[in-house]
Amino acid sequence: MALPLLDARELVKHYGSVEALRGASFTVRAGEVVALVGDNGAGKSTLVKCLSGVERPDSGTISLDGAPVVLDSPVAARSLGIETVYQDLAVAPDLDPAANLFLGRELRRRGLLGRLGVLDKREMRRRAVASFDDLGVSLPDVDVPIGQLSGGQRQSVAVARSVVWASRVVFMDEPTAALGVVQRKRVLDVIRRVRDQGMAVVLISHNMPEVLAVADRVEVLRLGRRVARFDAASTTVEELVGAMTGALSQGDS
Amino acid sequence: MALPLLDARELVKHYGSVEALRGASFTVRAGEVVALVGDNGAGKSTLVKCLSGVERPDSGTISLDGAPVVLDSPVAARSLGIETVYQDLAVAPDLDPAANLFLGRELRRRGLLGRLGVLDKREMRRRAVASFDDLGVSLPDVDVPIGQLSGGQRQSVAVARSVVWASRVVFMDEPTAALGVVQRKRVLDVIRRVRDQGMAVVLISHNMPEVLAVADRVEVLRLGRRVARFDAASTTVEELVGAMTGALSQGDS
Amino acid sequence: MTARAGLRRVTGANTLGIAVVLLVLIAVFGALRPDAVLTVFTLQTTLVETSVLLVLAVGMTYVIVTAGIDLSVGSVLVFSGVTSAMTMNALHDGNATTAGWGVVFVGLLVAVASGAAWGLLNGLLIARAGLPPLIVTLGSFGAALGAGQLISHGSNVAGVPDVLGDTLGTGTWFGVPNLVLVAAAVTAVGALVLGTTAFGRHTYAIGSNEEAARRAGIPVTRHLVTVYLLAGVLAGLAGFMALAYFRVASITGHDTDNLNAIAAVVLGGTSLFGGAGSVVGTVLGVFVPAVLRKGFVIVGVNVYWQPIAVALVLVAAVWFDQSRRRARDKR
Amino acid sequence: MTARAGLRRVTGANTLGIAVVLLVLIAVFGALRPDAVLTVFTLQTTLVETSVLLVLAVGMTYVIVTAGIDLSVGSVLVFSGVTSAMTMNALHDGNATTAGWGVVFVGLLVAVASGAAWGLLNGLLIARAGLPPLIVTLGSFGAALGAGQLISHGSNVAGVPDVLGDTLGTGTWFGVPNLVLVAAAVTAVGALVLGTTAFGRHTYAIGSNEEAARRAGIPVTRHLVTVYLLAGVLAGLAGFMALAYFRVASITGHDTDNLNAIAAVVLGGTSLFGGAGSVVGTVLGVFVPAVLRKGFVIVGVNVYWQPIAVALVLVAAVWFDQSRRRARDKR
Amino acid sequence: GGGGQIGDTGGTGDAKKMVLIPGVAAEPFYISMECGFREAASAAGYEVDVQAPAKFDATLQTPIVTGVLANKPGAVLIAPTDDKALAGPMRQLKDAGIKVVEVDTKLEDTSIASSTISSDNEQGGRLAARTLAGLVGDKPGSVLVLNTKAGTSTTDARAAGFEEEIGKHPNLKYVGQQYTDNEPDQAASKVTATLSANPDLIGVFATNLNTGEGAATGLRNAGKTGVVNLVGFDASPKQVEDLRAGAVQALIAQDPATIGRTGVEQAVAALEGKPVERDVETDLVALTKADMEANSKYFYKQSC
Ligand SMILES: Nc1ncnc2c1ncn2[C@@H]1O[C@H](COP(=O)(O)OP(=O)(O)OP(=O)(O)O)[C@@H](O)[C@H]1O
Ligand SMILES: Nc1ncnc2c1ncn2[C@@H]1O[C@H](COP(=O)(O)OP(=O)(O)OP(=O)(O)O)[C@@H](O)[C@H]1O
Ligand SMILES: [Mg+2]
Ligand SMILES: [Mg+2]
Repeated sequence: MALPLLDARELVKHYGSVEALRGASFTVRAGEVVALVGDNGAGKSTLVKCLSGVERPDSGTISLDGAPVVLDSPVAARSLGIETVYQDLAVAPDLDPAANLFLGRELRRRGLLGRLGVLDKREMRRRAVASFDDLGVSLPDVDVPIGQLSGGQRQSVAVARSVVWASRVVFMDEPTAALGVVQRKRVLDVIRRVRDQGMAVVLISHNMPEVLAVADRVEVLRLGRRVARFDAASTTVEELVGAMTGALSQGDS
Repeated sequence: MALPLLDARELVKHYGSVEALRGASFTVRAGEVVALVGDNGAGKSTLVKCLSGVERPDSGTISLDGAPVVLDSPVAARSLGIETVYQDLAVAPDLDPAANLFLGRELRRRGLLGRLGVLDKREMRRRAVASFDDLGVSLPDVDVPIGQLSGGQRQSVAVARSVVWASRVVFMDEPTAALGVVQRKRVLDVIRRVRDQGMAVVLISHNMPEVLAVADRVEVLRLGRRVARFDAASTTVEELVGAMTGALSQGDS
Repeated sequence: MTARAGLRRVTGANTLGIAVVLLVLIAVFGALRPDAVLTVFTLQTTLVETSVLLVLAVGMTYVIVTAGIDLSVGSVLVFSGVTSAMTMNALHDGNATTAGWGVVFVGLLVAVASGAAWGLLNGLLIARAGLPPLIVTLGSFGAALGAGQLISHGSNVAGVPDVLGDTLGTGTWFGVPNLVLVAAAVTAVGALVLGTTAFGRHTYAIGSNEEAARRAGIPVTRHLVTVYLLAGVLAGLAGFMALAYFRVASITGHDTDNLNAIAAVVLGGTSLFGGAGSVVGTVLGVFVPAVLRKGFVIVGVNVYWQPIAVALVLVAAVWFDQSRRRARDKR
Repeated sequence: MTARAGLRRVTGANTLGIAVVLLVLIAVFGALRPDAVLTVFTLQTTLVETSVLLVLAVGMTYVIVTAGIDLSVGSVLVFSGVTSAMTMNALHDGNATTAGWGVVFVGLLVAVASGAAWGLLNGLLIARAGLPPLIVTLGSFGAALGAGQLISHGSNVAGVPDVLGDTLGTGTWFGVPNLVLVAAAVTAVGALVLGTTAFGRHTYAIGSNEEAARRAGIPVTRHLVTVYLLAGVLAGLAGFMALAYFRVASITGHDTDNLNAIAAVVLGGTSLFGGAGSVVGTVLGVFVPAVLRKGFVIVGVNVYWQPIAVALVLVAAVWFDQSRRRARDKR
Repeated sequence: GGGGQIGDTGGTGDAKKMVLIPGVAAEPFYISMECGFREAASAAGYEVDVQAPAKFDATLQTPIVTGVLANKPGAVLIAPTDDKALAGPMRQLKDAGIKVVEVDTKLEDTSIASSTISSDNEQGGRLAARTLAGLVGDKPGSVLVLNTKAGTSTTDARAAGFEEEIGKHPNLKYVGQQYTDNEPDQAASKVTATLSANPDLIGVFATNLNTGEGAATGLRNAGKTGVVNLVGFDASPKQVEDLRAGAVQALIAQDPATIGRTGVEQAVAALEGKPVERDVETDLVALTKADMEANSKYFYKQSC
């Protein structure tokens, strides 16, 4: 089996008196899709935030390619090739889809103007439209602020952003929750494609059939701790639900 | 067949130059669950907003019990017994779950204090905890602002609110999108229970198996227009997807 | 509900940090000049001199909790004082100095009604017409002052009844100045209404998410009108209090009341983005700068250093408050 | 991208409504007193007299687009003017009236550096320490003014070089006052940077959703520091411009510059909640009140009516602008 | 009952201390007064302190008065910012046994202060009008007054005196006063606007320092320096320089240092139980370029 690409051990995270993570571990290898499942409030999103530099865990270690790393900001995580679709999307509602797609990585004009920081809006717009087509998203007007889009359209923009920029690991926190049937299928296709390019994909979803269809492995989080790991090919929805609800237990795995 | 409880005809709604609804019709009867399905951006949420008084359609008629009504504000819709779970949840992030559950319908103390508007926080809190238990939601701390809850926890609060107060029609715009397996099942149970009490339930969802499991009828919206109607018992996922994507057409139905 | 959570309900956001700052300030000044600082007289005058601002700031707290702002309070105060004083004079042959309680009562009504009128105007323009609160209240800031000058022909209005000045203005009750009693009553009612009633709950909800409040059936437009009306009424009352205290309706000198009130509210932990905050915090936010200014005068700090020192302490106080909160969240 | 959409990109929010208001105002005043209003002299003086405020308001636009606020600009202007004037005097034996370009250049550097220092301080306290912008800049509002008074011993500083006053202060270039040229250049650069560059894009993103911007890898802290620094630098430049214009560094008389600048920005369609707005809008927002005040004096409106009339027109202008937008959205 | 009045409590203080409370911080007029005060009070063996409000404003000055009272100095010299609003706090000073001397401005209630040293602002306005008329000669033209904020007692008195006197000169058309919020840029703008509307403008009376600076700027900008006669009030160093340079044609100067010194003399007399002069009027002079050097003792000081 390949070495872990990203390996988190015993992460603990408190919010005031709430313990969101109580020693959670998590592993993902290059070229695999790992599903992270768990009940509402199990700590999945918190774990993702810790692994993408948004939150700093109170204790625990994170290593990338076997070497410990400190992910103290989203920039740090991004520079290590980690991209994330956040559950709350984290988009700028007043900006249009193309601006959101290129947020923080804007394309600049060539030559002097570019060096002065002038944006190449036309090119960004062109590429954005291509990305959206790829995901089967049809936008009524690409110049509209993203806050005025439908829930699914907005989610598509966030998904498009992560896959455009990913280079090693992509975290997707419920990326398909608001998507239509067609768009959902496209996103799953994209996930497979990204995996086949050798990247690691971490998928969070409450849709168990979807999880089993696309994931290679499944890790289960319960009350802030990893309680089970499964091979997707040899497990069932019942087993997963059992692990999530605590009916079935592998101990602290 | 029973008379329509709520009947919308030929609703048109523009947002600037975007035509979200282009003559959409929609019907629901008392004691039935109608699923409203459609692609992302089909206009489902816009239709719900028009039927719950949040947006005013540019043209078209809405009738309740056969008599035309004007739903010019959420208050008007609520006073007619219409409750809604909005896709964007519409909660006050700085208030705690109990406060959100009772928002706009706060319980007051008895006697003089109550007449002075003093809230009965203890009682609201007690009842809120009971509602959440009912939906299988476990909150780490019920005094925390709702903005700090996990996505699924927050959605549960919004769902709880609608079913507590509904008296005639409940609109649920993707109420299960962020819910865990268990909570999702509970919500579907609640939907059936509400239906059995004689209320009409309108469910929006992109999860076709779920739709077929709980709905009595399905209406399909495409590009702002109703394009098909199905009996849930005698239709398949393929038919629904066909209607949503335009592959299969019943004309303007 | 633990006792601590219950306390937090009334005080709203945690305001302990600023309370600590206030106590430290009093301790420091007290240590430097115990003879002059820790006296009944200094306590009395400090309280009296903050009474008017406190009443304004209570109204401002409501406005800011709804994510609004009211720049007009100082001018409305001036306008109300002028109309009130002129009415009292008119009722008593042009000079009300020797007038009785009946005239004073009419004066109070006129002051409050004047404040209410401006508040209502602000509220309607903001809530009904949907105009930005900053522009609307900046407009009434200018207009109310202009109107006050217009009717007073640009000069201060004297002739305040002695019975008013001697009782409300400088009178005490068991050693507590009457003005302070009025301000304390307003504050207590303001704190209770915001913290324990449906009205207060709706105020927070509107500031937290106006659209959600509207969809929840809260009459947002009416509520906002009421909140600005309240701010106006309190500004009118403050105008009357200032009248009693100074025994003259000044038309100058209230152009920074708005900023002072806003600063007190924000210093007290209320966010300008609405949805959170408390009247108790505002009280502390009023007293910190007042104690500072007073203390510096008593201790004899150079006048040019005073604004610098006030600024330093204000920023340090907020800093301390914030890091205390962060530390608590980490726990 | 249609031409109209392209135009909208640069002008940001739609500002046509306020532009119409401005034209109507000019037309009305022009019709009432064509001989006095529609003259080169009136145009020139109006432009000159708004130059300083315009420079402040350009910086304020950036700050408000990030959902911040800067109350300190007027005091920073004073402080920069004082340090600049005192430095120039010191370099030229205590009175720089006859000093040359070298001294003037040093004065410019000192003014800009002084503004930058306050801006940097604001930025660090707001972005790094995470304190509320209102409190921080209210603090520097007091502190900068106090510091200015401290180093000037509380009086205005004279001795401004004649070469500065005669060129930048009152000189013209093909009939266009030099001060106006400077303000126009600042405005043009400000509008282009905000509308077309990555820096501008990041400014909008931070105001729209600061957390999203942070997660997108935008260096939010550094960017905010830069924005407040920019506002400070422009306030410093404005202080130098005021020095050239008035030929004295005034201590008093700038306490409402902050509100004037904020009002211009909001009047120009920028939301106090950030994420949207434009420099072009701000320009219109600066001119509407300026034209009003000027026009009322020329037309001879009663002095007490002037503030009332200004307030009325401002509110009406925003009302008109809003209803136009709503009508467009309905279409 | 529990009724009473604020300050019904006693305490001890420091009789060898004297405090000056000017109307506003950072104005050469009051700074010059402060210089006279410090010099005279120190010479008389008193400890001195100066506490000024940030603005000419009763609500800001009142806490200072009560704060000073907490220290119980022997005497307080004060320029009350309102002739009624300060009566209460100043009465408390008196009731606490502190000798109160009014400088520059005074209360309506004459029973509180031991002595009042001032120059008559209305007289200053009349002097400004006469000076302006003298500068203009018999040329016809319009005349403007730039005032600060409505309700500011000192500048309102100057404007009133000016208006009364200027009516006696039929060749001069008084076009009224404009308020400037005490901001130089508004003063400049109002002058140029008035020039647009009244091209025959021939004289401007600026009632204080800021309006004068703004007016000079506006006139310079319009190229009308010296064509329009500008009469300012007060003689701060910058104003004197402007007079010398021709940006201003005349200044009405008070004598703040003498006010400060005389205030100390009267306070000392009151403290020592010697006879006190109840009202002392100090000089007002009109300075023009021609006679300014002869009157240089009236120039205000920037710092002591
Ligand atoms: N900012 C915060 N402040 C306080 N508590 C928080 C915060 N964020 C999360 N929590 C708490 O931490 C716990 C874990 O939350 P998290 O969002 O990680 O759950 P999740 O597994 O993603 O759930 P879901 O499936 O509903 O998205 C929850 O109980 C939540 O209330
Ligand atoms: N406030 C708004 N301003 C402008 N356009 C809007 C607004 N709300 C919705 N739209 C547009 O109207 C169309 C329909 O949106 P709606 O939210 O009704 O879709 P939906 O069917 O609910 O989609 P989803 O399944 O993604 O939630 C979309 O193209 C959307 O961009
Ligand atoms: Mg989650
Ligand atoms: Mg939707």
